[in-house]
Amino acid sequence: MKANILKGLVASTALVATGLVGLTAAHAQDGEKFKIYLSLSYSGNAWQSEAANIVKALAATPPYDTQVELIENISGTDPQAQISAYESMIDDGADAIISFPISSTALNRTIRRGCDEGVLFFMYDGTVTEDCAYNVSFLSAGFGENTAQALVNELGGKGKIFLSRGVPGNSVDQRHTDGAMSVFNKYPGIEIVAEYYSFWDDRTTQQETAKALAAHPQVDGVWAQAGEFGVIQALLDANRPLVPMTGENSAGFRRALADPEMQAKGLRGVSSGSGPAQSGYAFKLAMEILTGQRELEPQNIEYPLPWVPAADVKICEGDSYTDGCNVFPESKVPSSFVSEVLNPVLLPEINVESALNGTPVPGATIQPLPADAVVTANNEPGINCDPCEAAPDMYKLTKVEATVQP
Amino acid sequence: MTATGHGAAQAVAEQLAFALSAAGLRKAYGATVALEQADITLTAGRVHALLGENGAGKSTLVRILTGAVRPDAGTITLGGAPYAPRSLIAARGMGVATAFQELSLVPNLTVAQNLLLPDLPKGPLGLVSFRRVLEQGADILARHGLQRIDPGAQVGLLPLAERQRIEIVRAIENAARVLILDEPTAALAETDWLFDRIRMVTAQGVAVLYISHRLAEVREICSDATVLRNGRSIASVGLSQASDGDIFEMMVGRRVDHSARDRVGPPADGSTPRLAVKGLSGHGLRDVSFALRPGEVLGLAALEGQGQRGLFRMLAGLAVPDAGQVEIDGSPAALGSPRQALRSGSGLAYLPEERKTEGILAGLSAATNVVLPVLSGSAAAGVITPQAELRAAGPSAAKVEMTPRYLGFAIGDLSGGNQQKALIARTLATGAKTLLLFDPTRGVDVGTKQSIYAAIRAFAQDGGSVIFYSSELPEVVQLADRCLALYGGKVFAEFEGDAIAEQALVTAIHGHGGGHA
Amino acid sequence: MTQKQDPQTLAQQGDTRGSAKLSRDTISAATVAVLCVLLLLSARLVSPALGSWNQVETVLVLGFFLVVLSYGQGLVILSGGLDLSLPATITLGGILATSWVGATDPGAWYLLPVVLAVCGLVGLVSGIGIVWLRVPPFIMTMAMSIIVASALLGYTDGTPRGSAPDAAVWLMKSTFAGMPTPVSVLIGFVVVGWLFQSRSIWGRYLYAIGTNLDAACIAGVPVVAMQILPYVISAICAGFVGIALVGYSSGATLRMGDDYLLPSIASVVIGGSSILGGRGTNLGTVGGAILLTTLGTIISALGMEFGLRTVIEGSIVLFALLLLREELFQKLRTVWR
Amino acid sequence: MAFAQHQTSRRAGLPQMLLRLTRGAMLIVGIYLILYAFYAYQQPKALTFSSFGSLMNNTAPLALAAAGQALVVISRGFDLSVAGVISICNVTLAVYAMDGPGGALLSALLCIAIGVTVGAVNGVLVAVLRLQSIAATLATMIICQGIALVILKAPGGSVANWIADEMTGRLWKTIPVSGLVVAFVVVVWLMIRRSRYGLSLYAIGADEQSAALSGINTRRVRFVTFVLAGAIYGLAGFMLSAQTATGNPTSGTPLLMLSFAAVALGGTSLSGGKGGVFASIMGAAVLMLLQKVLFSFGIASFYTGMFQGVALICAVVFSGLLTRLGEAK
Repeated sequence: MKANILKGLVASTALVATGLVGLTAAHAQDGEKFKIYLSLSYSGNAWQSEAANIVKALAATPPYDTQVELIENISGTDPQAQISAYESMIDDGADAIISFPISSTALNRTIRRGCDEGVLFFMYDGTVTEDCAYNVSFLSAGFGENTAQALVNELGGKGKIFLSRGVPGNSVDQRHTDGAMSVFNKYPGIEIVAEYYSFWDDRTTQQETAKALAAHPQVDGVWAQAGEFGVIQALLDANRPLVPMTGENSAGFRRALADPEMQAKGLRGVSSGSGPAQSGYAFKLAMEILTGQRELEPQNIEYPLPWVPAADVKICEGDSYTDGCNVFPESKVPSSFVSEVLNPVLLPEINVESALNGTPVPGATIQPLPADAVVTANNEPGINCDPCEAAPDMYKLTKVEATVQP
Repeated sequence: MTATGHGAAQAVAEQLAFALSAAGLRKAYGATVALEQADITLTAGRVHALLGENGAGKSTLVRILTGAVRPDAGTITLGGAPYAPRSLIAARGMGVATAFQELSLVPNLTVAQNLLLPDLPKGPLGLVSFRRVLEQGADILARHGLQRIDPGAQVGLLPLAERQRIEIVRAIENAARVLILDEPTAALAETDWLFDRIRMVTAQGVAVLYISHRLAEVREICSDATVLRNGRSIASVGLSQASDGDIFEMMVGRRVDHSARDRVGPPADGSTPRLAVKGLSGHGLRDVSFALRPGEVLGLAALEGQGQRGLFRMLAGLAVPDAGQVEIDGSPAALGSPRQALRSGSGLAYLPEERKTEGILAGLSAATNVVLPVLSGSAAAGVITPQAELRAAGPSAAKVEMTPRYLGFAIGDLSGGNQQKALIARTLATGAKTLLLFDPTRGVDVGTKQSIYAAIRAFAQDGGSVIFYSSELPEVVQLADRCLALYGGKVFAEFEGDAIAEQALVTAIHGHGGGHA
Repeated sequence: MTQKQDPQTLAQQGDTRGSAKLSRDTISAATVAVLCVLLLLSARLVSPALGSWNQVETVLVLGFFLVVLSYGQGLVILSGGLDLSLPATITLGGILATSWVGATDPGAWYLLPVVLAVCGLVGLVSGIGIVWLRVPPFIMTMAMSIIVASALLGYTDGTPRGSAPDAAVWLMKSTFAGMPTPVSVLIGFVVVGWLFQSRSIWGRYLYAIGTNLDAACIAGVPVVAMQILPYVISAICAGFVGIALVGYSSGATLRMGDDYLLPSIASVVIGGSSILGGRGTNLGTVGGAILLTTLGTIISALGMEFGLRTVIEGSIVLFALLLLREELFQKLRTVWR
Repeated sequence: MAFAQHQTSRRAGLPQMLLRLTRGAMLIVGIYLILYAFYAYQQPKALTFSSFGSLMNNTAPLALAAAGQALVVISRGFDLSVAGVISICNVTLAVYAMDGPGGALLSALLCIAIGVTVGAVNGVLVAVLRLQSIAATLATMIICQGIALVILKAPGGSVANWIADEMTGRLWKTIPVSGLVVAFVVVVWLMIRRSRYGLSLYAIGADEQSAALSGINTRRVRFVTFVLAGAIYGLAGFMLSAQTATGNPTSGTPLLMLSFAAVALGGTSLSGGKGGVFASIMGAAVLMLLQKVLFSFGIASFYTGMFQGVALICAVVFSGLLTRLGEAK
């Protein structure tokens, strides 16, 4: 037993010692640069890491490489942990915090405290209702209603459909679904036979779709949020014909839309939805404000809704979206890769390698954002402002028109 | 008796009124019927013995009287009034308290807290007053001659014997009418203190139900006895009218053979000792050396806590010695674990002290329990079936006269005696040539004892070696070829052959007289 | 019965008291199986397509992961422990399968076993920590889970690369003898698992140490090895599930294991095992896993609000627990004597 | 009776001191102070009232969750329903906001009532129906999570301003209110510990059968334990809501595993009968502080988890070693 105790003591001391040595070595500082924190809620899916990678790539691209000290922090899916992380960042003298917020309201008090101390907050994709933060998001651009209308158009106004939703109890999922329902409710011919939660994940989508297929022999279309590639796999697994569907931006889905074999099986639809490019846009905006190139009060900024119907899908030859191509081949990126990460207009200085590895493009320099880049977003109560009035035309269609009447 | 003249008659009248009487008690646990038909009557101021083999239903009867379980049928009266306690506390409220065999003390509380549970004295704010708990606890201990125990000590850290005494004291304190003592001497090396206490409570008119396997004790303190067998009360007798043989017969259902054993002369000294212990120290043992020859049964006699536990645990590979060496068949043995001990040389098989916590594996079948150490031997390519286990366990079980039917049952459902038989069968099944038996018949009835003795003798006759410790000196006298008396962690005296006599052992284990015989 | 009787007559009276015969484990496995069938049949009320053989196949394929996983969890629980590191180990298996092996690597036949071995190593470390450093299983495996997850995050830089090995895709997507391959594999797995747990000496040892570690040690059971073994097996099972999941959905994610921890424990307890160890069968656990999967399928088909679905799911778990209670068993055993 | 060996005399010296150290919360308090020194060395702002206040705010929900969990663990049980109770309380406060001090009091009582209700259900399942606690509370947790989702489908709503501001503020700019709430629970615990119930709690954790045979009503004690724990979870939900100021139907989930980690860090044995509520609260405080320390040292965020995991194992091994050194002669 004594031997055991000794063993344990030695082991634990060694662990602690190596830990502390590592700690002190990691802490080097440079006071000249802007101190910018990148706060992710969690990492672990393609979307989050691509968003982080392009910010890292931008920060390493001249001239930012000499202007910015970028520190990444992953706090987990718990709002409390992100609150704690923000507080540490504020205490540490951050100049700006670029962040994917885990909650639209829980962080408000901390953000307010940071604003008072002169920290700039840039939220991307997700939003907060605190009005001293900048929200850069596509949420107000109408993903739900536009894709729903596109699906209705494909189905000719009637048919049985599945709703593959996101994370239960998440405000983004709710906004998308509300938007979609605003369209579906207009068409009595559209029958929603199954509604399930995919947790924005291919595998879960596939499993949940398989369960729904077991219960419902007939399905004519699928309206899906992220994870859409799982729908296709589940249909193939069950030896069913493919159906018209809408989904987000995974490389797998886009490539399938362009694949003649899949089209022959009946696949049609639109790829739209959330793009990791928002983070790069938010970061560049923050830098332009910090370096005095742009004057902008905190506000809600709309990132344009990506919109790629099947007919427009084009596979790229090179490393970036040139000549109107918008998806990379299987040899370059896995099917879970979120294609809407590059933006030739807003982020011309990065390529697919940046998105995958966080590396800058050799020889590239930061290009200023177009002067008219900033588009103010509509008010969305509880999502990007609170209290506030919703715009009366909140669910108006912007990308597609109703081709069939109810 | 301290009752004086005219008070005596009045006392007798009261006592009779306080008698407890139970009739037709029955209790089944699921399909297992523990008690079929039990009747018993206790008289105030007298000590009544409850006798029976393990599994006869004694514990269940006690639990019913204590209020821990409710009978399925039957009636009980206490002092003439119906008595049907719904809980232990209710029973205590009516003056019936029990000292349990498996001690019911909470290990992480103090002695005083245990004595006063559940109604601890309160201080201001309605909180428990630790000071008053300690005071009252000290008072109680003093009243029963246990001043040496610190009322603030944590119970779990006390030796077993002291815990047993505290258990008894607590029961006495709560027993206004009936005191139930379930195997009160299991962990006590001597009975003087206990019998003093019993005489004190009977003098106050309390009826005592006394449960023990030790007939000598029973005869010393009890006036009447009820015998239980197979869940039925077979008879109630005045102890003065029944011989030991009668009582055994009622308990077991057959005559018990009490013939003196024939000692086989120890083999020639020239042979290599099977087990040689040289200068072993640690865990209460100080520099102990001895040798065990093939075919020899070596008994250890000692009071509680003289290092015998340490000796067995070191030999079994459960404890590491501070110094000394152990040789098996002449070569040094590394005893790192019981598994290693089993596999060193001709093997050491250990029968642990605590049947419940170290012995049986309650949920598994008796057969599995028996063959567990030798599973790899009875398995073909690692696959084992219950039938194969039964077959493999059969021969060993037969050696201890265990009914084959029981082998298929979960061992936890068997009586204590059958559990013990299975554990002895296990040590035999290992094939080890040396058995380390710690109190092989603790809490076991007469019939089972005889079977176990027979098995041990047969084993020695086949050339096996046995070293055993027993808390009962007669057992040592009856079974051992040679005997070591331990005192203070050392071998105080050694006896051989006919020199092993109870009187000599008693003095030796108390550290008097003797020297090396 | 207080009069004195002749000892000879008394001696004739045998032990007439009965004893328990029917094994508790048999009953719980049977109960769970009956519940499964009842659920499937009643599902027809919800939708006519449910309760068909087609749906049974879907349930079995979807249940594949949980069955394999809860077998490992069941062994750990049987030995008196608990394995909270399953989610991270699943992810480890999945990520290594995609990043080391990839779709068409001809070395898959030896690389996949290496992946399983690496997962087993995680279990080995947990087991060693529990036995030698005496960290409670709950804490040790939880810490391992955090450590492995974080190492994977660092290893992948947050983005798992590569695609599913062909072997894994074959495992989940092909059909074999008219049945989906995963179903055939599942049957084989359950049989082997049963042999190991109920008919092998190691299985016996696990029951023994789960029942009473000290007593098992004294009885000569190799307790150190036997305490570590279930964690290794459990980790290998988890790694296997990771590979299978990758084959099923053609890619790994860093959170692919997260949803399986609580169901793996729930399957074991619903299957009638004691969470404290030493009791239970793997057939019960398999039943529990399939019951949970069936339930998920049916509830998902009901098209209810997610909150209500969750409430119903929890209630049915509770119902199963109440049904498998110890007292009820006692009564059943009495009635069926 | 010369032979009777007395082991009751009080042992003194280093081992005894070690034993004392591990019995109480000294060890974990020591670890906390050392960690805080590291933190303050790296981040001088750590010593300001505002920093300490926000750390307390962060710590309070987990500390309370761990306090309730510790009660159940001492009684030799596990309570997974902590996550469910906190979620329900949180969404309830977000949906039915009641402003002002009176509203806050009502809200707190409402949360406690929710906790007590769930605790009572657990109590019945475990104490009366004899289900294994981990299994029974797993089921109640799932049900509670469902109820939380029924009350509030998506994150949103807002908690009353008074609660959000005052419960996370500082009295006289110095004493954090959240700290006072935790301190209140500690005081209540110190009283409970000295009550009959408190002793019974430790007794059933160490040996339920002996406790029953000693006349303790084990069912009642077990039941009360779950109810008390539920009440404390309710408070945890209240404090969490004050901190996040919004509703989130899954807000309790992250606290589930952390509450066990905190209990174990505090040296409370998961096998029952040992440990304490205060030590578990300090365990929670150490966990939260550890995040800050790792942050201040600039650990690459990918590997934060590795440090947390290793720290957890080390702490448990270390306190186990001290205990064993103390118990060995």
